[in-house]
Amino acid sequence: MNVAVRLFARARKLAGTDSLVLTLTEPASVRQLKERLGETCPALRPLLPQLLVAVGTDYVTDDMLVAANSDIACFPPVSGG
Amino acid sequence: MNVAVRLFARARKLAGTDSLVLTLTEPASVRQLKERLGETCPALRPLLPQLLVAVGTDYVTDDMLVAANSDIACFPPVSGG
Amino acid sequence: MVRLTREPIDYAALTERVRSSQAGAVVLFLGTVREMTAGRRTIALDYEAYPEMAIIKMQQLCDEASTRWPITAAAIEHRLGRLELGEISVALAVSSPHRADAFEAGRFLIDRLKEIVPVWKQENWDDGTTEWVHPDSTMTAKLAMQSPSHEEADGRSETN
Amino acid sequence: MVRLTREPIDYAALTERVRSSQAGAVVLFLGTVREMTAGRRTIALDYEAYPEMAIIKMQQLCDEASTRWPITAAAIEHRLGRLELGEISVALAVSSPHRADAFEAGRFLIDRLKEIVPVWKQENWDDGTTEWVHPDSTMTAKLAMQSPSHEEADGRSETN
Repeated sequence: MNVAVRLFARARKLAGTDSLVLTLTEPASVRQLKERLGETCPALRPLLPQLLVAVGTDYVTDDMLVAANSDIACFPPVSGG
Repeated sequence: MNVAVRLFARARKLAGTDSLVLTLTEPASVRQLKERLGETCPALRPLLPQLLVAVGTDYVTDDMLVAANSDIACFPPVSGG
Repeated sequence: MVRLTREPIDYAALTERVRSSQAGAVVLFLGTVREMTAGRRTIALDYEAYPEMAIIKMQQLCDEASTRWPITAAAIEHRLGRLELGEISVALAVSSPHRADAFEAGRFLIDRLKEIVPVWKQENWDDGTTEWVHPDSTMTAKLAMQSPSHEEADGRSETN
Repeated sequence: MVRLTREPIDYAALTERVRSSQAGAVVLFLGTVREMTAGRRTIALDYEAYPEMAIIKMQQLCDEASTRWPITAAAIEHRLGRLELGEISVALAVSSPHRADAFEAGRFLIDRLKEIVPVWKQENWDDGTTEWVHPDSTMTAKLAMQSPSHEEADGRSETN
């Protein structure tokens, strides 16, 4: 399946784009999505250990599964305020 | 000696005046000042156990001595804010 | 930066006085006239002060906060006279490089103000009665507990 | 009452939105652009958000504060884009009948906002370099510590 991933902040800057499409084998976990992200876009690898993933507007853990039409966002730890 | 005492809030209302003059025998403590206040103005007696006394702009304890030309104020516990 | 006023408090002006590019955090506290207290309805509060002493005590509180926390600036304004429901009786603002200090100093300022600054309020209840507000006095207890020897050795009155 | 904006934050308007005659206390917190951080000089900050999620998270924080403290109202506004020294990046206001709750809820809101609301800042140092601010992430640690069984039994993602 293909999933669209939005990137923010340093993740966006490292990748050089604000979104990309990943090809994953179902069923795919968030952990597998992160690995695929590192393969597709090596510039993001330094950020992977800290990378946060949201599906819709909820944070998700590495073990959760990703559905094909999920609204996925990846970004570094937040630093607002 | 005579000392002028300013009264505030419920002390002022109970006494019916915003200041009065007390006649004290030197040396006079704050405790003696309070007792004299109750004798001079019996309406203030219910407030005496809680009455705060300031000399100048400092709170004083019952054991401190009062000088003739002190700037003395008596009032109930504060309730601002 | 402390003040007593009979006019409505301009809390934005107060806040602007403590803002600084040295500070990353500002905490503003407003005390406002609350309608219900222990099931009774207030229609207004009348505030009275011993103004000379209140000003000195408010300034002492700002000074004490500055010694206890690395704050950039602090300001307090207290209103006097008749205040209707919802009006602001006291405003205080404190700025600091980091937020923990601003919150702690702000909390300290309002807690201590309510203990030592000579201001009093009278309730005007909706049944037409009035009543001076008399909290349990921390200050009465503190003054009563002080030993004469401490006071004499110390050579000054205990104020805060 | 949560908002993202690219215009300067009107914190007085925000504060007015939470004021009420049911509340005796209002706490306003402002985060402002501080010049010095660990000995380095900032000239500006650039704020970026994942706006749809940031709004939802800010509203969740207000809702959570309302369940944890008896607050009357809460409001949060975060600014995005380039902010110069001293400008306000975030403002939050909370009102409650009594001050302890307003202080605690205000502290909770800004602490949690900095943990979970997807907003990021980039430093513009005075030496011409830029740097994304990366705090140690509480959220990364929390997500890493969750067991799969908990997640599955729970049937929903952990958000806060």
